[in-house]
Amino acid sequence: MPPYQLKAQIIRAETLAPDLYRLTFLAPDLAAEAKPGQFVMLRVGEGADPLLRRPFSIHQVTASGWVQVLIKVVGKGTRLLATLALGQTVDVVGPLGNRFSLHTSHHICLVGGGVGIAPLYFLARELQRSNPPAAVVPLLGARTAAELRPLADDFVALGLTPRLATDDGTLGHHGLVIAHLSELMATPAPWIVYCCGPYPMMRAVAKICREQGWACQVSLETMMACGLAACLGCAVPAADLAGPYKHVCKDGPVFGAEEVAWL
Amino acid sequence: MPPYQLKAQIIRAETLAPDLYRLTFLAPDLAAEAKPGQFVMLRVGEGADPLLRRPFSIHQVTASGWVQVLIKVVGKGTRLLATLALGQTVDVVGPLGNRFSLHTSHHICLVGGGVGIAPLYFLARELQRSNPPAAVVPLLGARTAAELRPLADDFVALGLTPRLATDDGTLGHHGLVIAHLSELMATPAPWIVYCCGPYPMMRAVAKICREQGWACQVSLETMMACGLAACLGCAVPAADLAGPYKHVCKDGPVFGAEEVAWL
Amino acid sequence: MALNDLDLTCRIGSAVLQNPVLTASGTFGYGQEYESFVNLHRLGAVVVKGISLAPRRGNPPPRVVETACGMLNAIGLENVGVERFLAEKLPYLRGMRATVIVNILGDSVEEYAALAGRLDEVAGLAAIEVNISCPNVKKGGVAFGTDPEMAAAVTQAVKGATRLPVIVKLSPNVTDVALMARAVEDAGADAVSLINTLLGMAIDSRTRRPRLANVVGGLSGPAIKPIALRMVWQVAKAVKIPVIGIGGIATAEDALEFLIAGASAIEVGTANFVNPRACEEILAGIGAYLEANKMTSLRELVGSLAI
Amino acid sequence: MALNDLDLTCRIGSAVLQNPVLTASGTFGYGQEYESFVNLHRLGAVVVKGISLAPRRGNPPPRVVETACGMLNAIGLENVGVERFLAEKLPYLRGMRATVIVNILGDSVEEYAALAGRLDEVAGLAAIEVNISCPNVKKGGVAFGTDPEMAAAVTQAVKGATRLPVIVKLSPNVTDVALMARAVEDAGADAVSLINTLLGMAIDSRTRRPRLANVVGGLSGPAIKPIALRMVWQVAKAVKIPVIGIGGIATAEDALEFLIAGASAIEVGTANFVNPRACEEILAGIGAYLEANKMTSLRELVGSLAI
Ligand SMILES: Cc1cc2nc3c(=O)[nH]c(=O)nc-3n(C[C@H](O)[C@H](O)[C@H](O)COP(=O)(O)OP(=O)(O)OC[C@H]3O[C@@H](n4cnc5c(N)ncnc54)[C@H](O)[C@@H]3O)c2cc1C
Ligand SMILES: Cc1cc2nc3c(=O)[nH]c(=O)nc-3n(C[C@H](O)[C@H](O)[C@H](O)COP(=O)(O)OP(=O)(O)OC[C@H]3O[C@@H](n4cnc5c(N)ncnc54)[C@H](O)[C@@H]3O)c2cc1C
Ligand SMILES: Cc1cc2nc3c(=O)[nH]c(=O)nc-3n(C[C@H](O)[C@H](O)[C@H](O)COP(=O)(O)O)c2cc1C
Ligand SMILES: Cc1cc2nc3c(=O)[nH]c(=O)nc-3n(C[C@H](O)[C@H](O)[C@H](O)COP(=O)(O)O)c2cc1C
Ligand code: FES
Ligand code: FES
Repeated sequence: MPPYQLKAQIIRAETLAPDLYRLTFLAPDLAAEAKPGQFVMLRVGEGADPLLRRPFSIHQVTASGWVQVLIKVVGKGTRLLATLALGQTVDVVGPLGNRFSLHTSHHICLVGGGVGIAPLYFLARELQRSNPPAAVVPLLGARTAAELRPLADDFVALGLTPRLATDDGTLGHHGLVIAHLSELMATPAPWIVYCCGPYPMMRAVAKICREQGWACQVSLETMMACGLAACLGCAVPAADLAGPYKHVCKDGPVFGAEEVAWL
Repeated sequence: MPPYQLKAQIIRAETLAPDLYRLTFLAPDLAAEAKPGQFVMLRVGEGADPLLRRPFSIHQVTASGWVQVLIKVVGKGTRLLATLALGQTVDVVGPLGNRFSLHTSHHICLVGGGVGIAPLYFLARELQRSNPPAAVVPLLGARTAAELRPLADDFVALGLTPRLATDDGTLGHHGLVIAHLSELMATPAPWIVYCCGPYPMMRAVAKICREQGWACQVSLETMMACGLAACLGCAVPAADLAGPYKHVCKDGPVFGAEEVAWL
Repeated sequence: MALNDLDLTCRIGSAVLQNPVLTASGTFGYGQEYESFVNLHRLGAVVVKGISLAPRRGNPPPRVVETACGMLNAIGLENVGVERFLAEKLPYLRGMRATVIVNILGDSVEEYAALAGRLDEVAGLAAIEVNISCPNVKKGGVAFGTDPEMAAAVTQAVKGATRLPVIVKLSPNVTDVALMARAVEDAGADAVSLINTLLGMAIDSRTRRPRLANVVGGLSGPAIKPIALRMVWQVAKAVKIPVIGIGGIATAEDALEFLIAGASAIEVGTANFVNPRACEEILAGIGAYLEANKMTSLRELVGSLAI
Repeated sequence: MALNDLDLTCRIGSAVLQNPVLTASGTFGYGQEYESFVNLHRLGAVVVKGISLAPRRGNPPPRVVETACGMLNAIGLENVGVERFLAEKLPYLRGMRATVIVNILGDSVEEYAALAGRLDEVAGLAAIEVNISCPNVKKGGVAFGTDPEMAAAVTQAVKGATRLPVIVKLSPNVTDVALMARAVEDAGADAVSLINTLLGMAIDSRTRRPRLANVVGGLSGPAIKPIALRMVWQVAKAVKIPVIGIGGIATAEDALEFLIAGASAIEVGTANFVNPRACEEILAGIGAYLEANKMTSLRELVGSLAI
């Protein structure tokens, strides 16, 4: 019964860009259950420092039982994970959390920033696999071309045409990926927007969608101690600020943009 | 000015036997100063767990600035050190502590048990290098042949003829290496005995030497937090039980057998 | 060689637990969260997340932050309240045949008593654990658990309101934990459990803001084990009632230290987050140790420290 | 771009330290032990190993044991005694132009006063740090540092015996550390430093014996940092005198947290064992932070926590 816990064999360990890594491990049961939007908790190192597992979106799974995550190095845990090599194992718990809910009848826009692109690729794969919707438009942003290109190429390989943006202008639009969103406004509604990336980006996307009357789903990040709905550490304020908190690991990580407070 | 602290490049990483490793790293200043009996403190891992450095006897140094230690895996720190590989670095502080004092005019016996052989090999090398004494007799013991043979071979390469013993009888005398000591009693005194190994072995050797009137130097082990004479954690009772404690990292690790209490 | 039958039972007041491995409140949800990893009915008991009379929303985020070999939490006692616990959470645990201990918390002596009274009406609970590390609202927010008289008052009130065995969970943020333990023992506690978290803090030097919205939080995990073990040892010497050891227990080795120091049972907390199978592994390890040391009963181990 | 001149000085009573990075007593020997690693005259001060009137041999071994992200020590205050310190250790520190703070300890109020009086006769000391985490032999061994009245009595006696600035080093093993701080402030302390070690314990489950011959010992290292930081924050709010932060500081990042929480200076302890250059690295890191944050004086940073 999911979630599963296992020491998974590392099948592939890739450096995509400085500080951006892709880790593939063998976890057939987990792969079979995983849905776009869900995440895994990876144990870091052997000792008690760092202590807690770290959450990572599932980037893709294969029928052969491979599971892939994208890892952006931001601290000591991600740095240690980046050193994992072929043949080593990684202790993984998952799949965890809810999933993006699919609306294949809509025109679909995927807005991803940085490693926030990770779960959107899984979603795009799923969308393209069964009866593909009329339009799937990925809008992908990152700091620089080196980080964005390898991720964007995977969307191209799915037959999609991502619109790109980089902070430094080395690939696509020079600036925020949100710029591309306004182009959609000229096209026929209804769009549904799936979004994952830095908080300010998601807040801006949520605002535009609200104004346009488009449905919007976001994948949130918080500090997590357990990922299992046990610690209640992953609270985020709900749209009803006086009501109970939402919990990212259980109620999320995917939320309707209107469910949560944008502070 | 010694002691030095540096991140030393690993030059060689050898597995001698299950749980017995030999690590060679580049530390020219340290190598130039090191004397037989001294030790180094190695940092273990990157995080704060394990926290403290671990002490290891200097096994040998070369004119080219290489320093070698023997590592017996007994816990999490030694297990981590055993995974170090060529091209990685190890954070080392040393050389630390005092040295065996040489008496080349005597007949010399080296009694080593297990990784306690480590500093005795350095001593044997030094003895053989300059004007060698009349007799240098290594008595070496270990649990089993697999552990003892690679260490004993190095003494043979120095032109010495070690007498061996193993707990399981797979090499040399079946039993304690001390058995060989009684053979010396038949030969002309004065012998001076340099001893390093498990505490019960050193106590037994100290007793025999006292009875025979032979000089005896032992290299002691204790828990150490600093190795720098700062924490005072490495106390051992002196022969004068009412007097101040001896400190292994500063007053030792080498002591005259008569200086310390054998409890 | 014939295997011995191990007697792992331990007694807490009138309750007999099948083994000494319990979950620590707030680190195991209401049990169901761990159903994929642990056979709930095999545990000594599931101690559920602290329950109050009314539901509580808890503190604003961020609520948790990692520290060296530990973590700080300022969940703020978020919980579903006693009625929803009984209606929505307890039936599942009963269905799984889990031994259930309910951890309770309140703002006032009266609230603790009311909770205990409510739980007394419920069938199938093994015991009540009273979290006294909560601020006493009537006494200006001083924690019940830092004042022997307030702790005794809570204990007495809870005992008066229920026939269930009462475990009082002690705070480590005190000068003399043995004094606190004796105070609640004298007030009628059937057992004490300790330690709750140590008050701690972390600051983000980049923003110069606290890392927890609540500024301070409770430190748990391996970092605190030495302090917890010392307190358990002190308390076990000071009281006659059973002591349940808590604090940084992650392996069977850790659990054994507490049992040897005098704990009759132990609770596993933060370790559940890191290794969701921790409780089962610890239970297996304790059995293996007894067997290897030719002991046939847990009682031979408890308090066996040789000084 | 022009580099700013940074004012890193901090004031402890009448003493002005050139920067806020001090060594914690008992973790840096008498200074000379670190001469290969640290330029002693560059430190804010060298706080030497605790000194008593007569030499002490300390506790039997084992005296130290590692714990998760920390260590326990039960050195038992081994030291050479004040006369040998003055004759054999202090001249070296003077020769190195190190700023010296002498940490003192005693069995009785009288012993503390006698030590302070003896040090008052000595030229060139910057301050006295009074370790009150010692048992009061006349009061049945209760630590001076856990009772506000006893702590105040020691402070008063020391102040009466010396013109040197007096830093009182607080014990964390108390319910209310702010209360202790106020008690010694009222008794005349020029500054407080905290925390000393937390009482802890470890057991070898194989032998079922304590890992320290003294059974209990003091916990130090990164594990205790969250507790230390919380206490420093509480004390800095409660007193007007300078606060020196201690506990688990291993990096500049750690030191900054304490300064932001309100510490005017910090002491580096266990980290010296792990990284003998820790003090120098921390000092460099504090300077870099001030520069990066366009601050020109340490005082802009101290207590800058935004809540
Ligand atoms: C549901 C979910 C999915 C995620 N998916 C991915 C992914 O696919 N790829 C990826 O690279 N990262 C992902 N993250 C973020 C990732 O978990 C953090 O970057 C990681 O935990 C940081 O660990 P660290 O030890 O390197 O950083 P630390 O040294 O612990 O901290 C470094 C910095 O990162 C922040 N941080 C630490 N933990 C988290 C966290 N859980 N969430 C947000 N910020 C944090 C800290 O506040 C600090 O500023 C996801 C997070 C969540 C909650
Ligand atoms: C001067 C000196 C020289 C040494 N030389 C060598 C050497 O050349 N090769 C070698 O393999 N080992 C040597 N040792 C022992 C080595 O330092 C310990 O085995 C090592 O520190 C254990 O670390 P660990 O993390 O693996 O063990 P831990 O997990 O910390 O402990 C495992 C077991 O080892 C014991 N132990 C831990 N530290 C020490 C220590 N410092 N001394 C004695 N027992 C300890 C513990 O009590 C425990 O029972 C030496 C020790 C000293 C003091
Ligand atoms: C996230 C979290 C929530 C907790 N909630 C409660 C609680 O509701 N009631 C309670 O008595 N203790 C609570 N605790 C304290 C634990 O039960 C336990 O006493 C403490 O964490 C020390 O044990 P550990 O180091 O094994 O985690 C909580 C601890 C954590 C980490
Ligand atoms: C081995 C050791 C010896 C110590 N000796 C003393 C002492 O003599 N006097 C004193 O006031 N504090 C002493 N301390 C406490 C430290 O000065 C410091 O307060 C404590 O270790 C916490 O800081 P840290 O976590 O940075 O080590 C000692 C600490 C250690 C680890
Ligand atoms: S991370 Fe623990 S409840 Fe969500
Ligand atoms: S190990 Fe610290 S004084 Fe010897």
